Amino acid sequence: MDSALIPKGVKRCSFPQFSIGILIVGAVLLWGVYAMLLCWFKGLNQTGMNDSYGFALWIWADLAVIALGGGAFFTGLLRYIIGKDELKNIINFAVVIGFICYSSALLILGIDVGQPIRSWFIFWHVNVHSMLAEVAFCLSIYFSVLAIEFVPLILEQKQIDEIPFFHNLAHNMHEIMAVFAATGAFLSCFHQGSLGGVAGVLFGRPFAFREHLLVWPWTFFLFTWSAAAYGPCFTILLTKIMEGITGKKLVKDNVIDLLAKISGWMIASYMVAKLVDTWYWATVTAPSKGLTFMDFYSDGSGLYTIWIIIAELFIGGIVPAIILTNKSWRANKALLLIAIILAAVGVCLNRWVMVLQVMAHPVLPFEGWFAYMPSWQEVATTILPVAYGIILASLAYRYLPVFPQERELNPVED
Amino acid sequence: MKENHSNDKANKFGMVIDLDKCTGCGACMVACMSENNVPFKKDESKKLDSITWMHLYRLTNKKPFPDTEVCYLPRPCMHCEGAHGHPPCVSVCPATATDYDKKTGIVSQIYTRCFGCRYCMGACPYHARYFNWWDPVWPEGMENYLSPNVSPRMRGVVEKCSLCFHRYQLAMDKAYHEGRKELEEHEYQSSCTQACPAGAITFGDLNNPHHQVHKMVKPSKHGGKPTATNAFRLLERLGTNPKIYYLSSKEWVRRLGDNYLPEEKTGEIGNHQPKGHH
Amino acid sequence: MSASDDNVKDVPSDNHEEGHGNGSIGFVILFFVVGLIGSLLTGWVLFPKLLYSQKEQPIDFNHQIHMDAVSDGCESCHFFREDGSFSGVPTIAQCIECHEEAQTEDPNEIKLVQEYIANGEEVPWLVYARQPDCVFFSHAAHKEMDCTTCHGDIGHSENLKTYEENRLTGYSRDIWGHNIGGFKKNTWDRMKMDDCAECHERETGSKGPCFQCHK
Amino acid sequence: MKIDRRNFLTLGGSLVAGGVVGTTLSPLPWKLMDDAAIWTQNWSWTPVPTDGKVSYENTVCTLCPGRCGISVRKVASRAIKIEGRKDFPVNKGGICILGLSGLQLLYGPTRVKTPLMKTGNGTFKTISWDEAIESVSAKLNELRSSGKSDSVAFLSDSDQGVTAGLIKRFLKAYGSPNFISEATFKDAYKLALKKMQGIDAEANFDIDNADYVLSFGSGIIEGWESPVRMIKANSALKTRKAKLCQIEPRLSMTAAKADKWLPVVPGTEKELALALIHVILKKSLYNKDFVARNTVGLDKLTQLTDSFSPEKVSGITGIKPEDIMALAADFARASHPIAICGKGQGNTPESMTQIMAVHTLNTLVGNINKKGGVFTVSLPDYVTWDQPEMDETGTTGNSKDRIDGAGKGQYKDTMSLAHRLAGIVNAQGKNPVEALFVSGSNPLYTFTDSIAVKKAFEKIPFIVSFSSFMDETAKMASIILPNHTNLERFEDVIVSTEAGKSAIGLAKPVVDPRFDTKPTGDALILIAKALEGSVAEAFSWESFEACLEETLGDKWEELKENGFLENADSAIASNNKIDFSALTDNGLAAIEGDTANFPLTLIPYDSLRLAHMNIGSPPFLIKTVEDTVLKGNDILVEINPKTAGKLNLSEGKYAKLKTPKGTVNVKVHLFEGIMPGVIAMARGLGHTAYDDYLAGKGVNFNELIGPVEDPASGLDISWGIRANLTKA
Repeated sequence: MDSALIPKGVKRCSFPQFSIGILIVGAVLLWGVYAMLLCWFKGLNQTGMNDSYGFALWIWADLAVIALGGGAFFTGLLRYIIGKDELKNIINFAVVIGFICYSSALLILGIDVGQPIRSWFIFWHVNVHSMLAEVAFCLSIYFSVLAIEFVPLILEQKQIDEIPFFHNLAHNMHEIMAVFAATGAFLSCFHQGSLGGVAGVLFGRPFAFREHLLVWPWTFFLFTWSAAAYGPCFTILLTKIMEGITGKKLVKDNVIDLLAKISGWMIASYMVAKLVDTWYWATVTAPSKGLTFMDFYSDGSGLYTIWIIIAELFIGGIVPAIILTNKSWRANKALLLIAIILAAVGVCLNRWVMVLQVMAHPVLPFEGWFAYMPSWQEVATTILPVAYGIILASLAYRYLPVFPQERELNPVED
Repeated sequence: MKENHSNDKANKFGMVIDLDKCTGCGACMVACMSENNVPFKKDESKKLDSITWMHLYRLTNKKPFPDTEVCYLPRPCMHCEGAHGHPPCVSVCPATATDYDKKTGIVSQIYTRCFGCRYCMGACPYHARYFNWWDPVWPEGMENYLSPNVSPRMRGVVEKCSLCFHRYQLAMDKAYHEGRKELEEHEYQSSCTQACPAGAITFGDLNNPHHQVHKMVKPSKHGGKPTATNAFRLLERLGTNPKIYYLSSKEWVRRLGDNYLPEEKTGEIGNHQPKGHH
Repeated sequence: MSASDDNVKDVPSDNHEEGHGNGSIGFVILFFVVGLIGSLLTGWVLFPKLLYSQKEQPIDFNHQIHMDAVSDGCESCHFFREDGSFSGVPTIAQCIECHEEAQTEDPNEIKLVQEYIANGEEVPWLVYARQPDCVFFSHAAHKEMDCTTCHGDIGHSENLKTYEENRLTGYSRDIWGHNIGGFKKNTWDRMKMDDCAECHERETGSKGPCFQCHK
Repeated sequence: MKIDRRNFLTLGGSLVAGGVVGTTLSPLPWKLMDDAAIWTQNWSWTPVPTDGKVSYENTVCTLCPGRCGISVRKVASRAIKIEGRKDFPVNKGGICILGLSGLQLLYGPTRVKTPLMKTGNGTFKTISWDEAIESVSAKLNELRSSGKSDSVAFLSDSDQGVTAGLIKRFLKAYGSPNFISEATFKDAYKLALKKMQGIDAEANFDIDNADYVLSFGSGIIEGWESPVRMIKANSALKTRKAKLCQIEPRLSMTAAKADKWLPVVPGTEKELALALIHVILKKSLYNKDFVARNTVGLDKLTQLTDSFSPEKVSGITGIKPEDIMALAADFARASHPIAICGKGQGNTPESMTQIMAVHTLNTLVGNINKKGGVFTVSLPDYVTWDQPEMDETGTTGNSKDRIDGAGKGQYKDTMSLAHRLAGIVNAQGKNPVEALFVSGSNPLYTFTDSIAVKKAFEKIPFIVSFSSFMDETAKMASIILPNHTNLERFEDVIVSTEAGKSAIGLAKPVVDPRFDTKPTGDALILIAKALEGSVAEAFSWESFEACLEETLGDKWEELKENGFLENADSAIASNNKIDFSALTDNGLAAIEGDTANFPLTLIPYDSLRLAHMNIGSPPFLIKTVEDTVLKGNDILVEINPKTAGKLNLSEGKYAKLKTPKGTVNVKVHLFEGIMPGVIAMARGLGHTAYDDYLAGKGVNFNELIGPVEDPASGLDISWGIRANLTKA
């Protein structure tokens, strides 16, 4: 039915089968849209947030998708600037994921503010000292960059590609993509960092606060580093999921291996920095505010106890770093899969801790830990981008030549 | 022309709250709500979505019966000075909806500028900032008592104690009208100070050695740490440099005013310089 | 556009050349200019007509006549109260002092007496200088200045001009200023926050803290 | 040129490009952006309060018996803020939370806006004042002509002042002895003074100047007596480094702020007082000179307290003997010691034994009518009208017995026994109350055993309420004749200030009446006039204001001007000797319920953040109520963690609270500051009337408790009840 739109030389599932899948995910999407409209029209009383939990699930989702979407800028950096040419076989997908992640982040931010119709004040009346302003600026500019990076891929769609103008446009854009990749990487360093800075500058919150280097707290650098380190793992993970769903091999092992290796070493180096940071924070910063390390992990509900830092640093950090830096281990499909899943969970957990645990930890000595339970509206609006991402990724995969090696790896028998 | 004004002596308005006298009666809370057009809802028992610029915390010494002790602690906005006028909440605001006034020491909040990102709330360690989760609605007739001196807020924005800045403005109006540029101590008093039946709140200029507040806590020149006995500030060691001081004769109360490592003595903490965005 | 469009089949190459050559460049410029002028006219002429609605004051008011009749200039009617607050637009109670009975045949005065004073109703004046509720302005702090600095020479006007209300914001056109481009020649041409800030910056060395002008 | 697709695109593009450039160079986008910024700040439903001339008007707050001077800030004609009046002798600038919220009552949605009449289907219909007065007087005429004038009763919150005077005068002229007022601990104290000293005097406690305060459960900083004055006095205690010892089973705020808190088994306070007397006498710590000159019956007292040794009383009260001895010594050795009682806010009477024991303590230390002690004063009385001329019906009616049994026999000195009303009406046989008038009181909420009260009110054929608000009682009325609110009317008050002084205060209207309401005094005058004959003749005043002016005479102008008149004609009541032998012991104070089925003791606690008398808490008050008191619509009951552990109850969980009077669902709040075996519940919640900001929240304590009469005074002295708390 839609065969005219499907890239040459690849096989796709039948249109009805595809439609049903999209419809199911579309229903989830609509549920999310409904929740979103509720939040917009009735206000944020629709959420489980409160005055002690001003930042919650949504901000976590924002930070998490941006960290996970970090694969786009880092793979771009490796491909176009460092010159790791093999990565051209995965860069398209990385860009698609990045696009989904960043557009989702912007959407969630649009729901998260109390006065959505005034959200543009962040640009109109900007306070340049605010980490959030830095985030907003870099995020929106980088999103435009991602959109530009996405354009050539769309232009390569079979029907569009037939129009010479677009064909050439795509070609020319590929030529100058290094410029965008460089811009993207530069912007990403700042917005990833400033997202880290969001928590790190809070000198009223000893759990979040970190010492500064120049104008930025340590978390600024840790966030950039971790996004670069963990982002590619997420790209690999989604590639693997894509391969699982389509039942096809889409990217050659050497490409995956290269990316996994780089990611592994990045995580390893990040872990060194993170452990030093944690050690300094636990032994110098926190005690200077009258708090011991264990004060931060004394949540009576059991959620924010020592396990969370073990899970984040050990299970979600050291373990994947060890697996991924070891050639034979990362060659093992199962171990690789475990490593990238743990890594994705690890970075999400880090973002969770830097948002929700910051809020949960009692600042006033006579308070208890704060509890938070998201409302269904928050959950739905957080799932909304996931559904949207699945649909967009599916459409992209079905109609665009996302994986250049697909044809070679899966020759179509006539 | 510039010199005329920039040489004006800066005030630093703040409060000293005597916790020995505070009875927890709640008059300060309502004096504030009534003065500042603070809305109310049908259910205000969810305290984390209940707007109380002035909030009363109930502290206990956690000892079992009959050695239990209880003490209320009124908590307005601390109007932190941080280091050089950088409170925790101001620099984080992405839309410049809040600022620190070096002339009076007051941290503002502009409701019509705020777009409700709530970053400032996360930044404030005192929970002094409140979000309008709901549209404020006054039952029919009650909008009659709203004061024109404070603009009513709308849903989705952050609000907080302004130290009744409009009272400062009105007092200044009177002073200007009478050809003065300075205020007497009694001319500018916050609504809670005025209402407190126990006389537990003292309000004034911490920069002025003749004002009661200065005499009561004897703030140190740098960083404002109180030097008077029994005086303390909430979370002194975070470096927020707040302008609300407390007095308590009870050691357990003063100790609850800050975080301490087990071996540290109450009130004896290093000379931490105020923190802030540089 | 690139020169490599040669595989576009249905466009003859000569036509193609022409399209980018001498013949159509004129059209391109023409269309550009039409678009340019059209949008400039829209923005500068049509837009303000659409943006503002015209409203007439409930009764006309002659400042000049009153100015001649009073001894204390503007402050005769727009005075400071004892507490330093500013009375602003006079209330009917002030009007009654002189206009309990109509003193002239003027239809506006007769309307004032019959419709408002007789019924004890306030005149619903449309205030040209009305600012949003979030704005705090202290007349006392500015009492050294001339009224005209911000309000212009309204004190010698003989009629109240038509009140132009911004359909989007509900405030008078005088706030943004009559010039739709926002250009001002006189200090009283605009009353936006930037105009306050400009003067504050000049006079005090800083725009001032938020609370100086907001409540 | 041929227009094909390509040209079309090119030319269209040019046009758009020109448009974009032109638009950018025009003010349109920039101006629109600016306007949009303003537009997003305009929320049409966010009120914009109007500005105007600011003025301050002084009056007296009459929302509670405290009577503070207030200053109402107005903008043009709107009242926007209530502040304490600095020069008023009671509060000197301070103000309490309820007074501050007064505008929510004035402008709130619970006002009764016009006279209302109950229709057949139970709803109210709006009627005019003429119709209302006509209906009421018709009913009164009917009862009067059928010789049942004494079946009319009038319930009032107070028996002081001109309005109460008019009510009493009305009943007298009409022919009914049934003026019933609500009693507080001060009325009980008054009775005790009568019994001990034979004087008609009011007790005035000079906490303001005492250096040792021994409080038997009085919530000095929680609304006892005059809330603001007492809080100020408490602050003064701190400044003077005077001592406060609080005796009560629960760590109230007063206890928390006291220098010493002695938790006592509830209901055994008087035993403790007797033990203190015992020690003082045994150790000869009393002021011998004073006692010799001013008292009689010391031997009887010694005899009575002989058996109350610290050791024995320790077993009853749970306070160590050495603590009792130390307490007695501290109290007796202080230079200005004062003992006080009246639990919580003191709105309920105490037993005669308790009060006399407290007064005896004050007498023994010689601190009567002295700085820092108890002053016995006769309050200024300016309501000195001639007795009304009575016709035959009036004379007959007045000669009948009161329905509540007060004023004769053993209760001859007791003014009213309001709590008996429900019992009398509900009793078998003929209902003696044909018509009930309720002014300033909300018995359906404030009387103990409120379920029985409701039943009784359903049986009363004709109820007239004068309430300004649609409270529980007004809802049950046949006719409502709404009073102005406190900020719209004149009202004379008598206030006690420090060192035994009194003042007359005048509350006056600070805003024009918002609705078609009338002061109760005016309504009474209109009703009297409509009744004609001798009743009408007794009410010759044109209006309440005229009556007030005439009654206050030469004080009127100054009161109108200043709002108060200090050093009014109060005086130390006569020098009769204090007779210790009046003090007798009736044994342990009984409360309802057996310990087997009800192992716990339920007591109420008062807080300034919850109004629990005739005024329902306005929204601001409810907003300040902690979530350990009220959560959603659930009330929390305080219990010691030890007791809770035994009962398998945990924090915030539902439980079933059962007393002999009723069963309710509550939540549990663990509190270390309450004695094991005792549970406590806040008073002031559980309203069924008023608005959504108050109605339906929590439980009314009065539903769970019934009246307990003090054999010596007949007054309802119930302070608690046995209870059972089980997991829900």
